[in-house]
Amino acid sequence: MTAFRRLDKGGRIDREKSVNFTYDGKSLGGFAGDTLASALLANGKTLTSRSFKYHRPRGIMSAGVEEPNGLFAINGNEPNIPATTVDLVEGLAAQSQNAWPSVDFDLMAVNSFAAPLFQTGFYYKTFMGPFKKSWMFYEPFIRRAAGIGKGSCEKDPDRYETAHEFCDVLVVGAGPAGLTTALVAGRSGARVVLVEQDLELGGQLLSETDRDFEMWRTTQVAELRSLANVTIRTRTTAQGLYDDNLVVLLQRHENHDAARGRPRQTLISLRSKAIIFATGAIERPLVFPNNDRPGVMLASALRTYLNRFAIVPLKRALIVTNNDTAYKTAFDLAEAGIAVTMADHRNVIPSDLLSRAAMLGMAMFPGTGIADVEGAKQVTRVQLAGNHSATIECDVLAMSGGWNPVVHLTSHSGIKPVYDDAIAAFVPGGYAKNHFGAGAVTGKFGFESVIKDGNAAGADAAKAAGFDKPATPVATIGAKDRAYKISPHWAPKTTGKGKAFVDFQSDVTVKDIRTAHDEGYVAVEHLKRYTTLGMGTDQGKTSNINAIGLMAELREMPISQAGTTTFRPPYTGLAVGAIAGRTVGLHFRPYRLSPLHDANKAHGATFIEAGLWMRAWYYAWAGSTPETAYIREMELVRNGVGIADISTLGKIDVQGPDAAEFLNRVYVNGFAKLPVGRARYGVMLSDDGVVLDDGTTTRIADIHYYTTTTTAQAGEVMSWFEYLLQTQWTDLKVHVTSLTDEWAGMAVSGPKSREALQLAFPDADVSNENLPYMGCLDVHLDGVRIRILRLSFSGELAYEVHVPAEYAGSLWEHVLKVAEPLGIRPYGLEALASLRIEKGHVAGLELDHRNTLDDLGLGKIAGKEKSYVGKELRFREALQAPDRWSLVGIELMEPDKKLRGGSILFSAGDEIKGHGRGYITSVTWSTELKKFIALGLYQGGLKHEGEDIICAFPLKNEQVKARIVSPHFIDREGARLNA
Amino acid sequence: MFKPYSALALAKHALSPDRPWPRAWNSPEPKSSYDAIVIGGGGHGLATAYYLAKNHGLTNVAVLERNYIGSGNVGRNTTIIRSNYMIDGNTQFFEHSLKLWEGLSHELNFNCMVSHRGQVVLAVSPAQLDTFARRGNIMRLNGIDAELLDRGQVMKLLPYLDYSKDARWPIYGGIIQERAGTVRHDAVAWGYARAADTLGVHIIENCEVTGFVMDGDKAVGVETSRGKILAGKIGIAVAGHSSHVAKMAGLRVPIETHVLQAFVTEPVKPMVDHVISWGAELFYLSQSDKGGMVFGGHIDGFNTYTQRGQFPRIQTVAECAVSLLPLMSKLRLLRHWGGVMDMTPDGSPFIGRTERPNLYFNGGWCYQGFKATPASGWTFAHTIAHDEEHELNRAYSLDRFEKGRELDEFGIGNWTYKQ
Amino acid sequence: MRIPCPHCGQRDVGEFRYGGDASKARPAHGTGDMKAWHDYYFLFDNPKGPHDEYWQHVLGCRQWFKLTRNTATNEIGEQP
Amino acid sequence: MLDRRSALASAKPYTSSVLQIGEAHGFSLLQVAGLAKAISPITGKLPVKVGLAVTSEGRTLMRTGPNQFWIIGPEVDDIETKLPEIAIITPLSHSRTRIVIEGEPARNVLAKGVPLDFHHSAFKSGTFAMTGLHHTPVLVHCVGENRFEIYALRTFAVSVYEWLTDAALEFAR
Repeated sequence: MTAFRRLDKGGRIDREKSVNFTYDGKSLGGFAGDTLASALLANGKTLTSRSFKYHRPRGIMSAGVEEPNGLFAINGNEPNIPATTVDLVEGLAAQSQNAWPSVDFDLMAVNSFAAPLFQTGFYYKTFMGPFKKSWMFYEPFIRRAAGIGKGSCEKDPDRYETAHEFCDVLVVGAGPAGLTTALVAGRSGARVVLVEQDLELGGQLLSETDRDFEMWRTTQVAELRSLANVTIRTRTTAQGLYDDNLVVLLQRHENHDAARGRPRQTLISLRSKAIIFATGAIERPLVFPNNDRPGVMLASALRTYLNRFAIVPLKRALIVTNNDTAYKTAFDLAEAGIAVTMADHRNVIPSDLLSRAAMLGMAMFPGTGIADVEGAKQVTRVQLAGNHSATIECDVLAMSGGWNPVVHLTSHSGIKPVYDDAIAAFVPGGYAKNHFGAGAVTGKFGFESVIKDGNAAGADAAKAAGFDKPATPVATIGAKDRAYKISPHWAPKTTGKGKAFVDFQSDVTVKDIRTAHDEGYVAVEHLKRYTTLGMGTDQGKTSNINAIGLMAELREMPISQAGTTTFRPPYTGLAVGAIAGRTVGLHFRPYRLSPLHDANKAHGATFIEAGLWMRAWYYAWAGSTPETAYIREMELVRNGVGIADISTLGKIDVQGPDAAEFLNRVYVNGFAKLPVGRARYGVMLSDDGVVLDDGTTTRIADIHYYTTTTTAQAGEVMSWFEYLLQTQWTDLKVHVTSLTDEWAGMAVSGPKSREALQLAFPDADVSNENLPYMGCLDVHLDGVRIRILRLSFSGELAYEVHVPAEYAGSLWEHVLKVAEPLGIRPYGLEALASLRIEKGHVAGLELDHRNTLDDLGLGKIAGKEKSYVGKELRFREALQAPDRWSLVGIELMEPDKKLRGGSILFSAGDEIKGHGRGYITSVTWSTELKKFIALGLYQGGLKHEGEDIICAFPLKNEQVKARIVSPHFIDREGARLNA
Repeated sequence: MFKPYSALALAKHALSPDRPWPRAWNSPEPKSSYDAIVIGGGGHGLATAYYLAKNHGLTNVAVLERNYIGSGNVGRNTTIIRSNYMIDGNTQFFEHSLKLWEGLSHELNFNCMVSHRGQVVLAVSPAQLDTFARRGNIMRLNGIDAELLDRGQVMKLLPYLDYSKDARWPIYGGIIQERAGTVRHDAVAWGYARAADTLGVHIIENCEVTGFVMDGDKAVGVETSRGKILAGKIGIAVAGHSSHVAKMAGLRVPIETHVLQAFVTEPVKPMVDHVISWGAELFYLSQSDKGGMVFGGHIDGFNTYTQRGQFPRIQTVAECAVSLLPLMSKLRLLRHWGGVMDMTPDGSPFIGRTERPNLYFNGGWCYQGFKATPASGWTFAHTIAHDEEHELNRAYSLDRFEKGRELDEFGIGNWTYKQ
Repeated sequence: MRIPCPHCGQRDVGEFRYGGDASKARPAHGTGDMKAWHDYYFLFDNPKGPHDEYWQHVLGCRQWFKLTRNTATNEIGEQP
Repeated sequence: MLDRRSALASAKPYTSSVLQIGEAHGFSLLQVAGLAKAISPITGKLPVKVGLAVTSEGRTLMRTGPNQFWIIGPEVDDIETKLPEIAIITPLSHSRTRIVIEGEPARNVLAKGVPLDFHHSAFKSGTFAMTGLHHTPVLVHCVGENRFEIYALRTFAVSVYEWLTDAALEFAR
C-alpha cells in the first residue's frame, strides 16, 4: 500500500545525486536534499512506526522537529530519531522500533484490544498487591514494555567537540524574520551569528512556490554570506538559553570522522550581547477520532513534502482546518493535479478562498469537521460531520489546527508565555533585557508584517549591542498580507468510538484528559504528569497546547487562567555525549603529574590515582602487588634509607611584614617566635572549630615563611588564606603564593638518611648539630638552591629535600646514584601511608572534617592564651564531651587474622550492634611489631589504653580481638627522629 | 466518595466507562480554624498531614499549598530511596523511612511504584572502599542490608560501565544496598494527598501563606492569600523556601537555598537495572520505569531561588554520565530542570520544635528530601501532635550547631559554600 | 551566568569560587563569644532578592571580591 | 650534574602544516608583589591594568593582580637582585610550563576549551588572560596575530598539552 508518490520534477532535491539507504534492512533510494522522512514517503512507506502504548500503526505526521510518530533507530546505535530531522546520506541505516515482528504486522497491537484497561492512572490504581513489595514482581514486565527504542551499550565511536563563541547579535532561526533581522544587524557592523536548524536558510520560504519569495530569499542570503561580520551556521539548533545570554547551540556536521578529529556534533556555548528570537511557529494538529492513522499529517507538512520534496498523495487529499493557512496546501496540491477536498470548521470562509477553491475544482465543506478516519494501516476513508455528513475516499488527510509560536527559548529565561486570543496560541510573555522577538514567534504570520517586524527587531538588537548607526532596512516584496483568522477547535465534544489523540507519541487521548479532569488532576503539570502528556521525545511540541485548550474547556475557564506549561531546555533531544564533548574517558579530568613522574616511571613505579594526582604507589624492586611490595619498602626505611616523592604536598609562600601574625592567627599553635631556619608542625581549624588541615611551616627569613599543607587540602587552604587576607584581615601586609608547582619534594628517610644526604651534598654540613630535628638548611648543588628540612613523617631520621621542579628528576637520580652503596631505593605512597601509621601521624582518613584537635590527640599544641581561627566554636558543648571518639592505636590480638579499614569497634563485653564505640581509619602491617596495627577513633580514646576490643566487619562476617594502645607504635620518645 | 483502587475496580470501570472515577482529593474551601495546619503541600507536608490523621487521630487538619500539590521538590528529584547512612541519628531515621516506603503503595492504596532495584555506590580508590566499608558495616550492625563488592563483582553486575584503560578513575569495587531503589515521585504526593483527604484532611491548593498570626511569642494562625486561618498548631514544611517562611515568624535558620539540577533522557528499553552512584564525583543515575535515564550531580554551588541551573554544571554532570556509562553518549537529553533546596552547614535536616510555641519546623533537606519523605512526615506528625521530638528525629534539632552536634554524614564540613 | 571580576572583567561563572554571604560581619580576630561566632558561621539571612556575597576568581587572578546578586533572578548589580 | 627537565619531556610531538604546538623553553618567571612605583624604576614602565603586558629590554611585564606582576625574562636573569627590598618576590620559573600554539586555527583551537572571546578584535596581541583550560588555571598570552603562549601549571602541563593536541587533531598532518 502506498499513499504517496514522488513527482518527476520539482522540489529542492538534487535529482542528479541519488542516495542509497536501508530501511529495516531493505535497500531504498532517495536524493540529496531528502530527509529520511521524505525519502520514506517517496518510497511509499506510509506506515512507518507503531505507537508507544497501543502499538497502533503510525505514519510520518510532520516535516520538522515536532515529529511525534516517525522515530527510528539510526545506524544501529542511535534510537528514537525523528525521520524528519535526519538528512539522507549515503549508507544511512534506519530501523523501525517498538514493533514485533515488524511495523506492518505487529503482534503487540493486541494492546489495542486491552485499551480500556490501560486507562489513564492505570499503573497508580493497580499492581499494589498482594504483597508489600509486589511492584517488584510486575516491574520487569512493565519496564520491558516501556521505553521506545533500544540504546546501544557499545562505546560511542563518534567524537564530539565543544566550543565557546561570542557575538553582538545572535539570531535564532533563518526564516523570513531571521534573515531580515540578521541582515539589518549585519549591516550595522555588529558581529552577527545566524543559526538555523535546517540545512538551508529560508524556513517556511523553502516550502513556497512563489518566485518572488525565492528571489527575495536568495537575495538576502547572498548579502548575508557576503558580510564578513556575519557567521551563518546551518544544521545548528539553539537548544537552551541560560543566565547572562548564554545560548547553547548544537551544530551537526556532515563529514564527521573521529579518527581524523572531525566531530559529529559541536556544542557551542555562545554569549551574545543581544538575542533575536525568530524561531517561527509549529502547526497544531486537530483532535478527532482516529486522527493518528498513517496518512494523517499536518497541512503545512504536506505542503513541504509537495513543494520541497516533490511528494504528493497518490490521488486525493482531504484537508481539514480551522484557519486560512491550510488553503495554501490545498491550492498547491490542486495545482499539482491532486484532487482536494476541503473541510473547514468555520461556517464562514473568506470569499477569496472560496472562489479560488471553486476555480481549482475543490470540493468544499464549510462548518464541517472529522467524525472518523478509516483504514487499518493507512487512511482510506474519512467521515465528515457537522454541517455536512459525507464519506470521502482519500489517500491523505491533512490537518491544521492553527499555529503555536515556538516560545521555548524565550521561556527558558523564566518568562512565562501568555495566551493570545487573536491567534489562539501562546506568545512570549515578554522579553528579558536585550532580547527581541521577530516574526511568527510573536504571533505575526504575514510576510510583509514579518519583514517590517524583522527590520525593527534587527535595528533594536544592533543598537542594544552598541551599534546604533541606522542601517538600511531590508526590502519587502510589496505583497499584501491577509489577516490570520482562526476559530480554535480543541477537541470534539464527543469522541464516538475511535480514539482521538492529543499526544500521539505518548498515546494520550481526549478520554484520558477527561479522566484526569474527573479525578482532579487539572493543574497543567498534574495533567502532564498523570497522563504522561508531553513527556515523549517530541517534548509535547504538537500536544501541549491542545491539551491545555481541552482542559480549559473542561474546567470552563479561559485558557489564560487554566495555566501554561514550563518549557525546559533542551529545545530538542540533545545527545549527552555532545554536552560532554571530549571531556570523557581519559580526558574526563586532567591528571596532575609530579615533577618526578618520569623519574618514578623509570624506576618502575606503579601509579595510583589520588584525587587528580597520579602518585607512585609502589616500586617494582619491592614486588608486583601493593599488598606485599609496601612491606619491603617499609623495611627499607626502617632499616636503611629510602627516598619517596612528596611533591604533591601543598606548598605556600607566605611573605610580608605581618606574615608571623598571620600564621599565628590561622594555626592553633604559635609561629611568631619560631626562629629563622627552623620548622614547626602546625594545625589549623575551620571557623567551626573542627580540624581543617595540618602541615609544617619553616621560617626562611624574618618576614618569609614556607608552609606545607596536605595533598588533599592544598587548594582549599590556599583559597582560605587568600579569603582571610583579601576580605577579612585586609590590614595585614602579607602576600601568599602557591609554590606547589614550583618546588618538588622528596623524603629521604631511614637510619642511613644522613649518610645518604652527605653523599648527595658533600659540601653541606648535615650533621645533627648543624641540621637538628625541625631544622632547615639551604644548600647549593651545581648552582641550584635546594632546601633541606629535617622533618619526619615516618618517625625515622628523615629529611625532606625541596628542589625547584625542573631539577627534581636529575636530583632524584643523583641521590639514588651516590647513595647506592647504602642500599637506597624509592618507596611509594602505600609505604609512606603505612610508616606514618606506625608513628601515629594523622592523615586524610583521620582529617575528615569531623574531628577536633582533642579527638586527634593534638589539643595540647593549641595555645591557651593566643587566639586562633576556630578557637571560639572549638569549645562548644558536644565538641568538649569527655566520651568523644578520639585517636587510638589498635593492635591485632589474633595473629592469624587481619585488621580491616572501616571496621567498627566495640568493647569486649558489648553486644555487637548499633554504631559501636568507634571505627578503624587506617590499617597496616607493622614491620616493626610484626602484626597488624591500625589507627582508629574510639569513644573515650586513650582512657581505654590496654583494654581489649572487638573489631567487627560484618560485611565479611568477621570479628577479631584487638587491643587499644598508644597510636605511637614506635619510638615514642622520638630517639630516632633526633638521632 | 472514596473508591478503592484495584485491578478489579479498574476492570469494572473499563466495562462501564461512563461512571467516572471520583476525585483523588477534594478541593474544599478553607475553614476559619483548624487544630493543626501544615504549610507546604509537598511530599513532606502531605505525609505529615496523613500521619497526623492516621497515627495521632488529628483529622481537623489543613495542608496549605501556594501552588498545586507536589509542585516543589517532590516532583523535581531523581526519585532515589536508600538508607545507607552511618552517623548515629541518621541511620535509624532513614531506615525507618525505607521501611515505610516498602509498604507505602499498600498503605495508601495508591501504587507509587516503589522499586527496590538496589543501589550500587562505586569506589575509585582502595581508601574510598574502606570508607564505604565503614558505612556498610554500620548498616549491617543496624539491621540494614549492605554488601561489599569487589571489582569483579561490579563488572558482573554492571557490565556496561567503563572498565577500559581509558577510564580516568578505575573502579575498585563498590557497595550495594539491595533494598534501595526508586519511587514514582509524583505518585507519592498524590497518594498521600488522597489518603489524607480520605481521613478528613483539607488539602487547600493555591493558598499562599503571607504571614503568621501571633499571640505574643505564640503562633496561633496564618495569614494567607485566601484569608486568615487560625490553628492550634502550625508546622512548616516548605523546603526550598524554609528561610522565607521562618522569617515571617521571626526565625533565622541555618539554611541557604541552592539549586540542584536533574536530568532525564529519552526513554529506551531497559539497560540499567540499578541505581548507580559514583565515588569520583557526586553523580547518580537510574533508569525510570518509563525508560528514561534520570540523573544528577552536585548543587550549582551558590545560593539562588531561580529554578534554573548554570550550564557549566550541566556539562560536568554529562561528563560524569558518559565517562562512567559510555552508553549514555548517544542517548539524548530531553529535559533538565532545577529544584531549589535547603542546604544546611552539615548536610543534615531539621525536624523539631522552634523557639515559638506551637510552631514546628521541618526543612534543610539538602540532597535527601525525597527519600526521607515518609519518615519525615511520620516524625514531624509525632512532634506536632505531642509537642516533643520522636526519638528518630531527636538529632535534627535547630540548635544543634550551638551545641556542636553536627551530623556531618559526608565529612566535608560546611556545605553551603563548598562547591 | 557571568561574573564581573573587578580585575579581569566579565568571566564565566565556571572560573569562580563562591564564598557566601558578605553581609555577615565576621567578628574581629580574637573577639566575639561563642554565640557571635555561631550566628556568624551557621545562620543565614538567605534573602530572595539582593544578596551581597563573596566570589573568588579562582581560575583567574585569584582575587576575592564582593558583588550584589539578586537571588531571585541571578542578576548582578554593582559592587557593594 | 643537575639538569633541567621539562614536564613535557616525554610528550608526543604534534605536527601539522597549519598549526604548531610545542613548548617554549628557556624563560624565567619572577612574581613581584608590591607598589608599582617602587618597582618601575628597575623594571621600566609597568602595565596599567590586569590583562596587559608590556615588553621592554628582553623582558615581558604582566600585571597579574591589582598589586602583582609577572616578569618573564631570559632563562638566566639577574633582575631579582636589583629589585627593592619592599617588593615581595617569589621566583616561579619552575611552576609554569610555557606552551606555544601558532597558526591560523590557533584561535579556534583555544576557543574549544577557554570561555573567552578569541576573535581578532577582542583578544589582541599584547594582552593576556588568566582563565581555565580543561579545569586547570592557565595564563593565555597573545603574542602575535595567531600566536599564543600558554603558561600552564607545571604539574598539569601534560594534561593541558594533551588536551590542546587532541583539540587540534583535526588540523594534524
